[in-house]
Amino acid sequence: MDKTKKFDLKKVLLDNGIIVLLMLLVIYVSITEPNFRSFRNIMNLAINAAPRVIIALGVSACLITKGTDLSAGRMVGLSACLSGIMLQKADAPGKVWPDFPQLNVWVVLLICMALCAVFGLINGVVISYLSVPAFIGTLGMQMIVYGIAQVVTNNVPIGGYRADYTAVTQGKIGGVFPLLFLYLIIAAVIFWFVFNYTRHGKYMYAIGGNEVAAEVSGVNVKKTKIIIYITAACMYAIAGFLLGGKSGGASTQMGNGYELEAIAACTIGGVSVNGGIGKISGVIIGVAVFELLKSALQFLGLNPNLQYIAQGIVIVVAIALDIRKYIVKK
Amino acid sequence: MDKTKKFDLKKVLLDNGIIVLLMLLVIYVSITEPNFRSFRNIMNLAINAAPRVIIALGVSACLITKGTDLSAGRMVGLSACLSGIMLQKADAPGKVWPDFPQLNVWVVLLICMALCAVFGLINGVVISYLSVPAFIGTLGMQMIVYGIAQVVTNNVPIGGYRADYTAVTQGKIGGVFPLLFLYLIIAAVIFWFVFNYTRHGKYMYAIGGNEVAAEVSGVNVKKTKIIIYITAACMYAIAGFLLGGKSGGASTQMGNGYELEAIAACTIGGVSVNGGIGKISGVIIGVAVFELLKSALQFLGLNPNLQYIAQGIVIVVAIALDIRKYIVKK
Amino acid sequence: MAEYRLEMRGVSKSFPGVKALDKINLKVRPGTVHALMGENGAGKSTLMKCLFGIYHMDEGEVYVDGKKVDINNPDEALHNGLAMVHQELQPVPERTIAENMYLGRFPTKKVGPLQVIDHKTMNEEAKKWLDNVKMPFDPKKRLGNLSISQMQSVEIAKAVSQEAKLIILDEPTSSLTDNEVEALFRIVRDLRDRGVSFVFISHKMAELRKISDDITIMRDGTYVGTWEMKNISDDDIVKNMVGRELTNIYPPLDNTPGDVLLEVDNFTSIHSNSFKNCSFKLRRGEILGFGGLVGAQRTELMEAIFGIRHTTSGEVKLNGKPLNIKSPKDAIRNGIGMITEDRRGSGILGCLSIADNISIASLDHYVEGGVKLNNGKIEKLVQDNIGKLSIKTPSSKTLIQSLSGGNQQKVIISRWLANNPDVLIMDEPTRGIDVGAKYEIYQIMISLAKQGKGIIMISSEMPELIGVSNRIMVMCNGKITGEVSGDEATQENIMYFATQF
Amino acid sequence: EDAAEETTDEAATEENAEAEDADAEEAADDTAEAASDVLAKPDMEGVDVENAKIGISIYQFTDNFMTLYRTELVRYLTEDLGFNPDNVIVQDGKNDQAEQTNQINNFITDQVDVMILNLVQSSSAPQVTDMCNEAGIPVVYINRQPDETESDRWASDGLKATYIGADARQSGTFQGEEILETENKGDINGDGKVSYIMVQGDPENIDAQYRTEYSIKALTDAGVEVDELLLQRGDWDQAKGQQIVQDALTQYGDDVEVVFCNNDAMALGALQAIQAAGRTVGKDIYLVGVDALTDAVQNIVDGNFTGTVFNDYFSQAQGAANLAVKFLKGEEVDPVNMVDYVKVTADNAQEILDKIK
Ligand SMILES: Nc1ncnc2c1ncn2[C@@H]1O[C@H](COP(=O)(O)OP(=O)(O)OP(=O)(O)O)[C@@H](O)[C@H]1O
Ligand SMILES: Nc1ncnc2c1ncn2[C@@H]1O[C@H](COP(=O)(O)OP(=O)(O)OP(=O)(O)O)[C@@H](O)[C@H]1O
Ligand SMILES: [Mg+2]
Ligand SMILES: [Mg+2]
Repeated sequence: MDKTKKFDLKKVLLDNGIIVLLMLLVIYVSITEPNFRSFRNIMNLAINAAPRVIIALGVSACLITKGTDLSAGRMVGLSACLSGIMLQKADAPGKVWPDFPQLNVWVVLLICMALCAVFGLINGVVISYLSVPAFIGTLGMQMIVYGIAQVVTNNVPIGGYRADYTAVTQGKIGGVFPLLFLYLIIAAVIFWFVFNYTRHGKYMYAIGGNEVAAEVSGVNVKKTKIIIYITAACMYAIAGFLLGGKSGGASTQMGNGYELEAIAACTIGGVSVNGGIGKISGVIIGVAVFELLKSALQFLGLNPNLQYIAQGIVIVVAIALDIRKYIVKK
Repeated sequence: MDKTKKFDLKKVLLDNGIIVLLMLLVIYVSITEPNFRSFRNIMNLAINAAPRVIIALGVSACLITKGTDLSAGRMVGLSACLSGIMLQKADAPGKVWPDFPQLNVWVVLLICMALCAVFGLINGVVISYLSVPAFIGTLGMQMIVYGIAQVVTNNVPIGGYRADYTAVTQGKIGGVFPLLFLYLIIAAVIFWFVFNYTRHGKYMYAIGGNEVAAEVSGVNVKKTKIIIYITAACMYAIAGFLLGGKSGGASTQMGNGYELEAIAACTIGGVSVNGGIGKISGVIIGVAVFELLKSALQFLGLNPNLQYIAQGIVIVVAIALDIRKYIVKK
Repeated sequence: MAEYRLEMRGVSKSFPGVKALDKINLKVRPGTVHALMGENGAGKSTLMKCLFGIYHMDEGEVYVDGKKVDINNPDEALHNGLAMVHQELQPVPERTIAENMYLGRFPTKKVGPLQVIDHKTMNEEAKKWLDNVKMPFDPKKRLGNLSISQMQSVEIAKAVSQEAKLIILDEPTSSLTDNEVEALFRIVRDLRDRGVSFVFISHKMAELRKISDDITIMRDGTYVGTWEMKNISDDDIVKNMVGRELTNIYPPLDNTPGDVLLEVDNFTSIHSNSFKNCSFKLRRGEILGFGGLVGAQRTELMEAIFGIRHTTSGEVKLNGKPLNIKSPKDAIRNGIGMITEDRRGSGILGCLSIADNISIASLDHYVEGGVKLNNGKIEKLVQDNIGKLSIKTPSSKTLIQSLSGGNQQKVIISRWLANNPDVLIMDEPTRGIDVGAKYEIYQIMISLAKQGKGIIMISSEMPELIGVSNRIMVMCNGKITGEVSGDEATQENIMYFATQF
Repeated sequence: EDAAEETTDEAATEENAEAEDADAEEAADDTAEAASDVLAKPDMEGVDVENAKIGISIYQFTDNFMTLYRTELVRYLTEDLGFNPDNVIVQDGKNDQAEQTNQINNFITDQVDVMILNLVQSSSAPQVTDMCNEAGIPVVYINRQPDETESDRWASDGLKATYIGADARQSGTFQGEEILETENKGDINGDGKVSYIMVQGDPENIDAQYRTEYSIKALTDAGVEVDELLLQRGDWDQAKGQQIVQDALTQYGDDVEVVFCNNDAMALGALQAIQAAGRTVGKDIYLVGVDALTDAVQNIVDGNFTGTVFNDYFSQAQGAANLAVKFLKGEEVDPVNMVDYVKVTADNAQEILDKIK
C-alpha cells in the first residue's frame, strides 16, 4: 500500500509483522535444531508446500471475486483417490478396478482434471446464474464430492502405485531438486501472468471491487466467475494427484479441511476475503508461513495438542498484524 | 420482494420451494414408512433439532452483521466435555477429575457459559478492534478451542453422568414433552424479542446493512459486535451442555463441523450471508429442513454415502430456490 | 451566548501521500447558514469529517459555543449537538425509512423491566419530518425502494430531526431537483430563524446566494478566507476557489449535429410504474439533454437502452441497423457507453487503483497476441486522462475510494473517454463537480460531439441542461412529454413538459 | 472382492485410560473360551430369517477397518445365515454420538428385533443399553468396548447386551514384540537403547493411546531401554504420516532406529519418506504398523516393512452375528467376548495375504 517516503523501521517491522515473527521463530529453531536449516529440510518444506500452494492459488481467485470454495479439500481427496485407483500396479493386491487399462500417468491426471472441472463448472453456474452465495454453494458441493469419493472407493484405501506415478510425484531432478517444487513454480508463474497480464485477471479484480460496476463496464461477470471456479477445480485435481503420489496412497479422508487452511493461508498472505485484493506472492508467503510453522513446531517437539493452539494464535496474530496495512488511518 | 396482489399459485409454490419440496418428501416417507409419522419420531425430531437450533440462533446473529463464527462446533465440543467432566458420577469409572466437588447442574452450565463467553469476547475483540475478518478470526479460535478441549480431557471420552444431569437433558414433562424442546422454545422466544424489540437487535441489522451508516449514526459498532459474539458463544455452551447430556457421553470430537451445518441451516432459512437480513422463524425452519431431511433419508434406508450427496444437493437447490425471492428483476 | 456556534482553529489532516487539510479555520455564527466552498479535493468533506469525529485531525482545536470540545466519534458529535448529511449517501436499504432516520437513537418505552423499541412513536415522528421535506412516504417502507434523490431527502429529514445546534450539509442538493431543493431551503431558513446554524457545502453558486449568510473558501486544503455573502461577488468567489479568473460557466456550444446516429423506438419497461412507449432520435455530433423531475424514469429508460433493465417492447437502431442489446457488454461492443447515476453503487471499483478504474472498460484495445495485456500502454492512457481531466491524486496507483467525490466522478468519465464509444449516455455527469471541473467536462462533451459522437445527458440542473444541450427531451412519469430545441429552451417551457402527468 | 482387501485404522476397544494392565491379561484369557462357541456357525432353527429385522450402526463409514468389518458382517448375515437383505439396515454414525443416538432412536421406532452397535462413544453404552432394553431390543456392541462396570451390570441386572471385539492393548503389545523379535531387538546402532519415532492416530480414539502406550511397554517390560525422539499425531492419515516421518528423518537422521505407526496407512506414508531418505527397512531402520492392509502385508513379503498386526475382522464380524442370533433364539450369552489379534511378520505374511485377499 502507500508507504511514507522516509524510512521508518517500526512501520516496516509492523507492516511485515508475520514475516518478522516467523523469521524469529525460524532463526530460533535453526539454532536449537541445526538440521532445521539443512538443505534437505528446506527441500522437505518445498515438497510439503507444493500441493498447498497449488490449492491456495485456485482458492485465491475465488476469494478475490468475493467468493470462496469450500469444496477444495474434498476435490483434492477425490482426485487423489481416482488417480490412485487408475495408477495401481497391475498386480497390486486388491486392485480396485482390476481390469482397468494401464493409462499413461499424464492421461490419468487429465481425466481427474476433467472430472473436477465439471464440479467446478457446477460451482460456477450455481454461484453466478442461480446467485447462490459461494459459501453455501460450495459447501453443498463439498458434501456431494465427498459422497462421490466414498461411492467410488467404497471407503477402501488405495495403494500399490505404479513406478511412473511415484516417479513424477516423488522424483528429483539430478537427485536434488524435487519435481513437486518445479510444478509449484510453474503453477505460480502461470497464475501470476494470468492475474497481472490478462483481461480475465483484471476482470477478476474488478468483480471483487464492485460487481455491479464491473457489469456496467462491460465485464461478463458470470463467465469470468465460471472460468475461475473451473480453473480452481483443476488446481485441486492436480494437487490431489500430487498429494496421493507423494504419500504413496490415498483414502477418502485425504485433503479433508485443506480448504480452510488454504483460505487462511491466502488471508495471511494479504488476499482480502472482502474481494478485490490479493497477490500471488502473498499466497505463496501465506502457505510458507503455515508450512514453516508446522515444521518448526514439530522440530521443537511441542505437544501436539498445544500445536493446534499455537497455530490458531499465529493465524489470528498474523492477520491482525497484516490488516493494519490496509486500514486507512483515521 | 414486490409481491403481486392477486394470488398466484406457481409463485407461492416457488417462493416456498424448500418447504414444498420437503413436505412432498415427508408425505412420501410417511406413507412408505408409517413409523416416520409416529408421535415418537416427531418427538425425536424435536429433540435432535433443539441443540442445532440453539447453535444456529447464535450463529445467525453473527451472519446478520456480515460476520460468521467457525468456532461454534468446537466450542460445543469443549462445553460438552467440560460439563461432562464436572457432572460425572462420584463413582464413575475413570473419573477425569476424581475429587472435583459435586456442583449443582445449573452451576456447571453457568461455568461452561462463562468460559465460552471469554472465547466469544476474544472473537469479538479480534473482529471489531483488530478488524480481522470474522471468517479467519473464528477459524483461528476453532483451532485454539479444539486444542484446549484436548488438553482438558486428555482425549479421554467422558461418560458415567449424574442422574440430575441426565434428568435435565433427557427428561420429559409429563413423560411426553421433552425438556430439550422446551429449552428450544425459550431460546427462540428470547432471541425473537431481542432481534425485533431491542436497540441491540436493530443495531445488529443496521450494521449488517451498512456498517458505515451505523457508525456515522452513532451506533457503537464494536460494542454491538462484541456482545453478539459473546452471546453466540454462550449459546454454543448451552448446546454443548445439552448435547452431551442427551448423548450420555462426550469426546473432543463432539460438535465437530456443526458450525457449517448451522450456517447452511440459517441460509436455507433466509438469513443472508451478505448481512442485514434474517428472521428467527427462518433459522428454525432452516434447521427443521435439515433434521427432517436426515431422518427421512435414514427411514428410506438410503445408502449413507448417497445421503451426503442428497444433502448437498438439497442445500444448493433449497437456497437457489430461496434466493429467487430476493432477486428483483430490473 | 458565545460569539460563535462553531469555531475550528488551525485544523490539519494528512493522508498517506496527501496533505488534505493545512491549518484550516472555520467560524460559524449562531443562527446563520455558512457556505463552505472549494474545488473538488479542496478538503471540505475531510474538514467536516474531522469535525464529526469520523477522522481524527492531526492538529487543531474545535470550540462549540465557546467551549473547547474533543470529538472522537460520531456519537460524541451528536451529543455535542452536531448533525451531518454526508456527501456519500449512507442508507441501510434493507431497513425501513423510519429505522434509517432513527438509527442510533431509537425511541424506547419501558415494558415491565424491559426497554422496548417504541415503533409507534418512531413511525409517527418520522412521518412528520418526511412531510416536512416534501417526501410523503410511508416510513414503514423499505428504504431500498426509493430513488437516490428520495434517499437524499430522507437523510436530510434525518439530520434536521435530530434537533441539533449545528447541522452540516455536505452537498445535500447534488441529487435533488428544484422543488425538493425549495423544500430543503424552507426548513433551513425556518430552523435558522430558531437559532440553528448550518454549514452548507455545495458547488452550486446560485443556491448559496439564496441561502447562505457567510462563506468560507478553501483551496487545495488551505484556508483562503471568510466573507459575508453580501460582500463578495460570484466572480471573486470563483477566483478565490480556482485561483484564476474564470470568465464564463459554459463553453461555446459550437458543435453542429449531423444525420441520425441512434434511434430509440417505443421503449416500455416491464414495470408498470416505469417508462412507457419512449421514442427519440440522437444525431451525430449532438448533445441531447434529458430533463424532468425526479422519478421521471430518465435513468431507467437510459439503463434499459444500455442493457441493464428489461423491456417488454422497444428497438434501438445505430446507424440504421437494429441492435440486440441484452447486457452492457453488448451495448459497449456496439459502441454505446454510459456513466451511471449512482457513482458508488455502479461506478467506482472501490478497492482498485485509479489506473484499473480508468482502463477496465477498454482492455480489449490493449491485448497483444490474443492474451497478453500491454500494461505499459495502459499506464500511458491512464496518465493522459489524469492530466486531461486534472484528477487530483498522488498517483495512478492510489485507490479510487480515497479520492474526493468530485475526483471520483472524473475518473469514471475518463473510463468512458478511454473506451471511446460512438454514443455516450451521461446520467447526472456533473453531479458534485466544482465549477472549474464542470467547465472542463462541458468542453470534453462538446469536443466529443465535434468528433461526430452522440451524447445523451440526463441532468436535473436546468441551467446546465439549457447551457450545453443542442436539444432537450423532457420526461414526466415515464413518458416523453416534449422536445425543446437548445436555443429556445427556457426553465418555463421545460417545466411545463416536466409536469404533464 | 475388493472390499475384502485392505484395512487401515484402529480396531477400537475402548476402556478408560487408567485401565490396569491386569485387564489386559484377563481380557486375553477371555479370548480362549470366547473363540470356541461364539465363532462357530449356529444352527438357524427357530429363527424367522425372513422377517427378523437387524439394525446396525457403524461409528463412521469412512473408517476403513469398519468398512471391511461391516462388509463381512452383512455378507455373513445375509449369505451364510440367510437373513433377508431388506431387513439388515446399516447406518453411518458419522463419528457423532448425538447423530448415532438419533439413529438408534429411529431403530427403536422402526421396531428392529436386535441391534449390532459400534458406538461412537463407548461411554454412552449405559444410556443406549437402557433405551434398547426398555424397548425390549437386545444389543450386541462391537469394536469399541464399554467399560467393565457396564458389562458387569448387564450380567448382574440380566440386561440383553453383550460385547465382542479385540483388545487394542494387545495390538500395541504385538507391535513391540515384533521389534523384540528382530535380531538386534531394535537396537540397530548398538548403543544399548532403542530410539524411535511414534506416529499417533487421532488420540480422541482410545486405540491410538493404547497402541502408543503398549507398543513401548512391551519393550520396556522386556528390559529394553527406549528413547522417544518424537511423538506426533498423524490422525490415521497417510499424507501426514509421510510428512511427519520425512521431517523427523531430516531432524534425527541415523539416530532413528524404529518407526512405530498406530496404523498401516501412516506406516505406508512413512515408508515413502524412509525410502526417499535412502534408508532401508530391516537394514538400518524398522517400521511397524497395525491393521494388515494388503498393501502393508505385500510390503512385508517384499521386505519393506518389519511387521504389522492383523485385526481379525472375519472372526469378530461372524462372532457378532452369531451373538445376535443367540439373542433372537433367546439363549444366554457372555457379556464380554474377546477375539485375538494376529502378528504379521515375514514368517506368516504370505499366508495372511492370501487370507485377506
Ligand atoms: N480516506 C482518505 N484517504 C486518503 N486520501 C483521502 C481520503 N479522504 C480524502 N482524501 C483526500 O483528501 C483530499 C480532500 O478530499 P475531500 O473529500 O475533503 O474533498 P472535497 O473538498 O470534499 O471535494 P468534493 O467537492 O469533490 O467532495 C482529496 O485530495 C482526497 O484525495
Ligand atoms: N412515484 C414514485 N414513488 C416512489 N418511488 C419512485 C417513484 N417514481 C420513481 N421512483 C423511484 O425513483 C427512481 C426513478 O427515478 P429516476 O432516477 O428514474 O428519475 P430520474 O428522472 O432518472 O431522476 P435522476 O435525474 O435522478 O436520474 C426509481 O428507482 C424508483 O424506485
Ligand atoms: Mg466532498
Ligand atoms: Mg477412524
